[in-house]
Amino acid sequence: MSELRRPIESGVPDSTQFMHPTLVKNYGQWAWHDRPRPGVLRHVAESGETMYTIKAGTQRQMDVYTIRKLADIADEFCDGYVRFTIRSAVEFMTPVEANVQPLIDRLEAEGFPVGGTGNSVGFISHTQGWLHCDIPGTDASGVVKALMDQLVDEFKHEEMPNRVKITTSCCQINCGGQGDIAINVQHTKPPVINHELVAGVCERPAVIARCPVAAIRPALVNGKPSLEVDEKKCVCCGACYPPCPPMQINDPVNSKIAIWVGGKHSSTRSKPMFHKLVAAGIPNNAPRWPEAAEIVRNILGAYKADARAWERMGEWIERIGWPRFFELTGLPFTKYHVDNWRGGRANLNTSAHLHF
Amino acid sequence: MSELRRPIESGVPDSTQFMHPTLVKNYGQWAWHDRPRPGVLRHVAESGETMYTIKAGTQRQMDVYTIRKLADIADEFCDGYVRFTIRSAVEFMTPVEANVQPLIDRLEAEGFPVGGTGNSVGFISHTQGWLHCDIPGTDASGVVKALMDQLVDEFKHEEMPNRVKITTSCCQINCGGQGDIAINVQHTKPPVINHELVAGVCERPAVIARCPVAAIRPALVNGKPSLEVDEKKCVCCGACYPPCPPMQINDPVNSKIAIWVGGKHSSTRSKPMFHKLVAAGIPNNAPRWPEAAEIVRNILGAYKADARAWERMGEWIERIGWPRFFELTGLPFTKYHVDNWRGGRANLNTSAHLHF
Amino acid sequence: MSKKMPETPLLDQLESGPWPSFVTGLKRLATDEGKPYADYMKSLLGQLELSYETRKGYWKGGTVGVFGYGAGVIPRFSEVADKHPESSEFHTLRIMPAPGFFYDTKTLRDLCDIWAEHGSGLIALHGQSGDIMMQGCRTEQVQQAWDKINAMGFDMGGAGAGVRTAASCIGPARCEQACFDTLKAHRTVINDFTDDIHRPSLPYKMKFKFSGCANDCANATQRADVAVIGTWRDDMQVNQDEVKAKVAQLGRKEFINQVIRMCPSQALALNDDDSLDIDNKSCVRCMHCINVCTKALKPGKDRGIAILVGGKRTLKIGDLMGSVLVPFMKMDSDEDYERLLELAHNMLDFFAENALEHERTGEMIERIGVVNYLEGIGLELDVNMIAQPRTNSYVRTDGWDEEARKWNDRKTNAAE
Amino acid sequence: MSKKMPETPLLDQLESGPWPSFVTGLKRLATDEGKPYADYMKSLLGQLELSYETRKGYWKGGTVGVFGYGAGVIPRFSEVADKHPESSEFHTLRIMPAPGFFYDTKTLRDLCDIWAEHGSGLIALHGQSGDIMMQGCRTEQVQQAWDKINAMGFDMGGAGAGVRTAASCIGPARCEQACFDTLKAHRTVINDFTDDIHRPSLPYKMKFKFSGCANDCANATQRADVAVIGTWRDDMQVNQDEVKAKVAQLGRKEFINQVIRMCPSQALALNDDDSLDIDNKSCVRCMHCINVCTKALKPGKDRGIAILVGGKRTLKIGDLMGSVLVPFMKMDSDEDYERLLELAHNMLDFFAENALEHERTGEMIERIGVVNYLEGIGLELDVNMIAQPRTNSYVRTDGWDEEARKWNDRKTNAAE
Ligand code: SRM
Ligand code: SRM
Ligand code: SRM
Ligand code: SRM
Ligand code: SF4
Ligand code: SF4
Ligand code: SF4
Ligand code: SF4
Ligand code: SF4
Ligand code: SF4
Ligand code: SF4
Ligand code: SF4
Repeated sequence: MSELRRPIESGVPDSTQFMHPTLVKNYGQWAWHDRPRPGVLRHVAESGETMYTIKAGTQRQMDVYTIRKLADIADEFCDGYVRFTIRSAVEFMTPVEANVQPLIDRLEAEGFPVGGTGNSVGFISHTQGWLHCDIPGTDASGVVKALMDQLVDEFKHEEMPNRVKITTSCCQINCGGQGDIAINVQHTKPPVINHELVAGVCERPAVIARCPVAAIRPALVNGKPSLEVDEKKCVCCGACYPPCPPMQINDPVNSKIAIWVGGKHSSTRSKPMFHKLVAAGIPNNAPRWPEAAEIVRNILGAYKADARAWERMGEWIERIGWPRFFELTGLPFTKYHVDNWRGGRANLNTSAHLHF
Repeated sequence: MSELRRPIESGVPDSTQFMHPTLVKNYGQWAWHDRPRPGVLRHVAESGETMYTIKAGTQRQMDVYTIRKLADIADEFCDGYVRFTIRSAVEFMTPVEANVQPLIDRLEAEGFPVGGTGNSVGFISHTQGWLHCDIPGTDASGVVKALMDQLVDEFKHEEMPNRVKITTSCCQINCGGQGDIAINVQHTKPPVINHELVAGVCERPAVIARCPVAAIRPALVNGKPSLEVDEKKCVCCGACYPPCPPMQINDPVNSKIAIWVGGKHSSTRSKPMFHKLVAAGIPNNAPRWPEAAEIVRNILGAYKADARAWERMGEWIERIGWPRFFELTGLPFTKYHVDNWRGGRANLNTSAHLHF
Repeated sequence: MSKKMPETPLLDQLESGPWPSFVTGLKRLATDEGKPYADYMKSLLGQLELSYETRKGYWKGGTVGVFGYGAGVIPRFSEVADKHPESSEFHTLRIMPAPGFFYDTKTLRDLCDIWAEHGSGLIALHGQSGDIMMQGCRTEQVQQAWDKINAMGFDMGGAGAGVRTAASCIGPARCEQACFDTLKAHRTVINDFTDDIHRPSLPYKMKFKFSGCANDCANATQRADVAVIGTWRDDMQVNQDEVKAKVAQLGRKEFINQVIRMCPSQALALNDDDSLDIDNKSCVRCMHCINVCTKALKPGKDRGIAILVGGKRTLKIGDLMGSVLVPFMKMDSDEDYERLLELAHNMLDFFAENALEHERTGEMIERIGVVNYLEGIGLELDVNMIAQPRTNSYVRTDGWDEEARKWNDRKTNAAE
Repeated sequence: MSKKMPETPLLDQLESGPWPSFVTGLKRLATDEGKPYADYMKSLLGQLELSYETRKGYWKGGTVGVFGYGAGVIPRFSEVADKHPESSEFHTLRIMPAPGFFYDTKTLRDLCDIWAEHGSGLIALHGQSGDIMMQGCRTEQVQQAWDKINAMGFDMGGAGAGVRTAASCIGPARCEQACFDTLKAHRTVINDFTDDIHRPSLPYKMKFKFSGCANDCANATQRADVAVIGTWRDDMQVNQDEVKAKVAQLGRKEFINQVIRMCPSQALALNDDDSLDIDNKSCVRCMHCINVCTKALKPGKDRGIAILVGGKRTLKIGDLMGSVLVPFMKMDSDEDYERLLELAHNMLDFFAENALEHERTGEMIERIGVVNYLEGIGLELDVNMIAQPRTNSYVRTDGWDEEARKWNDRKTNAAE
């Protein structure tokens, strides 16, 4: 019986077996790279050998047909090897320069946009959403698709000041991580407690412990042990919901979208940055989220027009200043932008540095 | 009876009456300035008129003879006007270039070092200490005198990368403020409570409220209401001492000197900075504090040798990195340097920016 | 007698437009009549359409696993199984790919075949932590699917309060900036923690990520409890002729703007002959100038890693970034990799013993203080750990002399 | 029959060396036989020598004042009056000088004469807050001394929980960088708060400081509850010929290093013809390039002030810097100065009503939140107030639309 088969606890496999021989041969011996055109990298090894990488977008959530199609292409042009990037783009590598254009043509023909290299808008980092997660306030695949449809030209061209890393997260937990632009769910009302369920499913001390502002108290409701939320304190973070599904935070109207900018993981030039809230109260308008997409395009447009070469979104804004960011994008500045969480003072302007 | 005379609540007098006519005439019309030599400023007005300022050091705590001597000099060279700077240096101003050298000679002859302009070490900001304050852990006038004796050449010459603002504070309250270098008292043991006195003089709730770490509790000692200190919690800040003198924090041995660097008030280039702890445990060695002076000279020497033009102390260290600062000065780096106060995380290196 | 395709007017709007459509993929599966997943996916589409209509999710968790392991399957049971019964169970198997996400096409096809047989036919390459997510599996199929995947040489990824699937940048396999072997480090560490991945019993999750340089293509600093990042200690390598070529290409003013002016530590100056004056002592190894001048500049030769600890996302106290705990370790020999592994174990053990429930490493450090954490895992203080020393006087320093002596002794020993 | 000079072997060691010695000054007074202060200062020297010997201070506070005022005298009673009886009382009168610390010599001499008659002969020019500190006075002499000083046209400074003596940089009197009249602003504000200076009844102290530009020679940002700092809104003034002269003087490389590379906002570029390319939109008005090129660059012509609030030193939560509350106000007409005064009153009133005991403005804002403070004093939000927007999602935003509308209305109104 397969039920009794002990797993082979093999961990991760050795990558070498899956690497193109040119990579194996020049492992650790790469000398420099450039980008002959958007979507294409050329890495040259100390040995003089060259590897071309053609990068294309995918939908990440792939049906087996899509994956098999990618495999077909890899067989035809890349000696049967392919890889995916950390952002779920697909990379085809070939040492044969003559393969590059046909490969691009083929990918485009099959509906995989070629791009995402250098100073382009990369593929949006993707989370689970309504398709799979148990706590989402919105979908992820849909948001990503709707946005990438609008940003595909920016994916295919390298016309941004620097790389643009966009992320989405379908709840405030933020599995999508920090981004130059992040499109995240932001709840705007305290959870509505389903008291019927609390008694049954919730470990009350655990959920009380999760609340960052101690807004949850044990309570007797209709004679049964339940919970209550201090609505004055609650910051609508949704942290109580995963451990206690009766704390219903998701709401078709009050779970909104917020947009954040200027997150940065790299330590390149500036230190890594967290993304900063710029717009909230945006309707969770499935299936194409036009209001959110509009703001994203607006921000990207301002960045593209105004930032300097190599400035990431957050660095650009630091240079031009937040006043100018709000001016250029026309986004309203509100009291919600002013940090009032622990240590929020660090986000005040404690200097005479001013932007006019 | 004078006791019944109502004060004339006149506030601050109009400065114009005390200003040299050349200043009054060119008020708000200055065009540019330079420094013909250390200790001398030349300000040129739009009108073409020129004002020379000759700056000299004082002891701040001046006897009437010293002040009268300064007045004599001002009468002789400056038409009877003189001013003091925000750091208690004295400034003699004259529109007559021919007065400059004789004035310098006279000041030097009378024992007032001329300098403190531009990229020199300015006069040390001064607090009260044993001469007048009710809570000092050390003297201020003595520390300042002992240090300035050693730094007088740096006061008279402009050989530092930028201005150096040194401060002293005779207790942790820090009336001397932030400095490129700050020489401050740092207590190293919790207060020893004089229980006899507590009952008599101390408002217990007030002192309990002052403690930043809630280390003070009401207690009954020998049957009388007193206080006790949780020595595990106490951070030896001395904040309980001013409201409650029986909380004896000052100690001839355990009240030490600490040295801080990189404070900066200006918003010039970098935003204003707080000074950072670099050395502690230094004996409070009156009357000349040789150990503290030695460390100050060491730090100044490293800064002078290594920093670039216009870099303030803190900016220099930010560029070269703290590892190199400790290397160049040979000062030990300890766990006490690592911030563990509220928000201390902000002082960790949250990046891959490294200095080797 | 196959199930009818549900009406999906909302989802259908996600089929137009130039970007590859997941809806088209789902429909392709749903309409692949005769395949075990066809009705399954019709039902799934129905539920998803409902979510789009009502703007609510309908999955809940539960307990599903494979024999021998305590984690790796993300169980999903539908709350609307009455309306969409076939997809009432839609679990995900998290499978760890080879470091660097490399595949040959046979492997990809084999995975597809397994998933066409036992699952929904829907695979995500990859999850944000780096797993192959085989999405959509009925409880009864989970073990069989797993057995086949496992037999292929793949193992299950992390979930729950254990060590999680790691991620690494492509590193030396194709990147000239890699200062250590990210793929080897990834494999060395993760394959020694399989027990903690598969039988989670930590206070909360623990993630490792490996980036070959400060560009941090693996997002390690902010998204891993333990971020391993390549760096170098000696001077960067310069080819002044290529520098001059770059100056010529960009023009002087623009070269100054893009390179000199953007260096975060003002370590670069342009000589009057258009060669570069590099102050390697000030350089913070940020990679910027190297990125701009890929032919002219390179990391130095004395390479290794820095380790940053404590990164995580939002829950409980707000996002935390990792912070430097180890500024440099050589990563040349196998022994070096073993030392990294040993350190990783120390970190895990300390975390296991000292973290509160549902507390990440970063939060634990925030609570106990980084100095105590260092002592706990047996690491020494280093100045690179801090952005700056304390700015407040709220500290009891009566052990100063003793601590100063320790430092001085270390320095003397190091010098000997 | 005068008192014997005490032995001061420790203090004597502070008489040598090139810097002016306060000990020599004290001895000069102590040995000025026949003067009322001679024995007083002998006794003081004895007590001070004791402090140097034992490394302890021997003063305690008490209550001493002048008729009509509740503060301004710092009372000092000796704890070692048994050994040093003449100096058992050694109070200080804090007297506010003219803004900018200007004197004519007659005034200085008159002050000296008063202090020779009624005090110790020891005067500090000036205290860290900016007072003339007439140091060392017996209780019985305080009122007489004060009457004479007051008659000269001087008033008492602050102490205790009230408005404190202010400080201002020399500003337009001699500095080409001054963007407003620091001396006028100082006088306008302070002279309207005399009641709060002289009869302190606030929760704690409140300080104003005035600096004419971002160089902040008055240390306002960090040492004042309300810091008024000059700045400008339009483009800075440039003389390109002087720029070229400066480039020639320093050399190109060094000019780039000292000016271009050091601009905090990368607002400067050097054109190939050695003229300066200034991006005034990025410039943060930091003054650096202007400081370096005093002849070539100047602040713009549309000048005014920014107001930073909340600076203070260490007590209770660690040092606080002021932060921007008002990014720009014109400061040309008398009405402008009146508006500043009105705002200062609002700040004081709000502080008086809302701060806890012994809480400074900065701590109060920290506790109640800057947005509430703004509302309290009737100021509008401005983006320059923040270094960056919030980085955490812990906020209830259900009033978003309303707040957005407010902002948009303001912008529309401003545009009209
Ligand atoms: C393939 C990939 C690594 C992998 O193992 O999968 C990768 C590959 C390269 N990155 Fe990256 N980066 C990859 C994700 C990242 C990420 C993480 C992410 O995207 O989620 C980051 C950090 C993002 C952030 O800071 O938020 C990242 C920050 C960089 C940077 C620093 C950019 C900056 O200025 O901040 C560079 C340097 C550069 O641009 O020259 C870089 C440079 C590179 C180079 C040029 C390195 C090299 O010499 O080969 C590679 C070519 C990139 C290209 O397509 O132009 N890569 N790179 C990842 C591609 C993701 C994608 O599909 O777009
Ligand atoms: C006279 C004085 C103002 C007063 O009203 O008393 C003053 C006067 C000038 N300052 Fe200042 N500063 C004076 C205290 C300060 C202070 C506060 C202090 O010393 O406690 C600071 C802030 C200190 C800090 O950041 O911690 C200060 C930061 C500056 C700066 C910015 C320096 C920097 O790079 O950070 C400049 C700009 C410069 O150096 O060109 C400056 C420039 C100047 C100029 C050049 C302004 C001008 O164009 O006339 C003046 C000549 C200074 C000289 O002696 O070289 N002044 N200056 C103060 C002299 C104090 C002294 O005796 O040395
Ligand atoms: C699947 C995935 C998103 C995706 O579509 O790619 C995901 C999905 C979930 N994450 Fe995540 N996280 C995923 C990567 C991340 C990342 C990114 C990373 O690893 O680089 C983060 C941010 C980094 C971090 O670890 O902090 C992340 C931070 C969280 C957190 C917040 C942890 C925190 O300390 O703040 C939670 C909440 C929790 O664990 O209680 C969470 C919880 C969850 C749960 C288990 C929700 C829950 O509590 O029930 C989600 C299950 C969804 C599902 O049905 O599959 N997920 N999660 C990613 C894992 C796939 C994989 O194995 O490759
Ligand atoms: C005299 C003076 C030092 C000097 O020698 O120059 C001084 C002396 C004292 N300060 Fe101060 N402070 C003096 C300027 C400052 C400054 C600097 C400034 O104003 O720019 C500061 C830092 C800025 C600030 O306000 O935070 C300062 C921050 C303090 C504090 C801490 C306040 C805080 O909120 O952290 C205290 C403690 C208190 O008020 O409870 C304090 C308290 C004291 C007391 C009253 C000690 C006490 O509680 O008994 C000292 C009286 C000494 C005496 O016998 O004369 N002093 N004090 C300065 C006032 C002279 C003058 O009026 O010109
Ligand atoms: S962001 Fe939230 S809803 Fe989305 S996958 Fe992560 S945990 Fe689930
Ligand atoms: S939503 Fe967040 S703040 Fe509100 S009760 Fe739940 S855990 Fe607490
Ligand atoms: S620093 Fe402390 S001891 Fe010195 S004058 Fe200020 S309050 Fe008094
Ligand atoms: S010294 Fe400071 S920490 Fe210690 S008891 Fe007194 S107030 Fe509290
Ligand atoms: S992190 Fe560095 S080494 Fe790794 S892929 Fe990115 S650039 Fe290359
Ligand atoms: S790597 Fe970064 S810090 Fe080092 S010289 Fe280049 S740009 Fe400057
Ligand atoms: S703050 Fe500015 S205006 Fe005032 S003296 Fe200093 S440089 Fe001049
Ligand atoms: S004033 Fe400061 S910010 Fe503005 S251009 Fe000059 S150096 Fe740059």
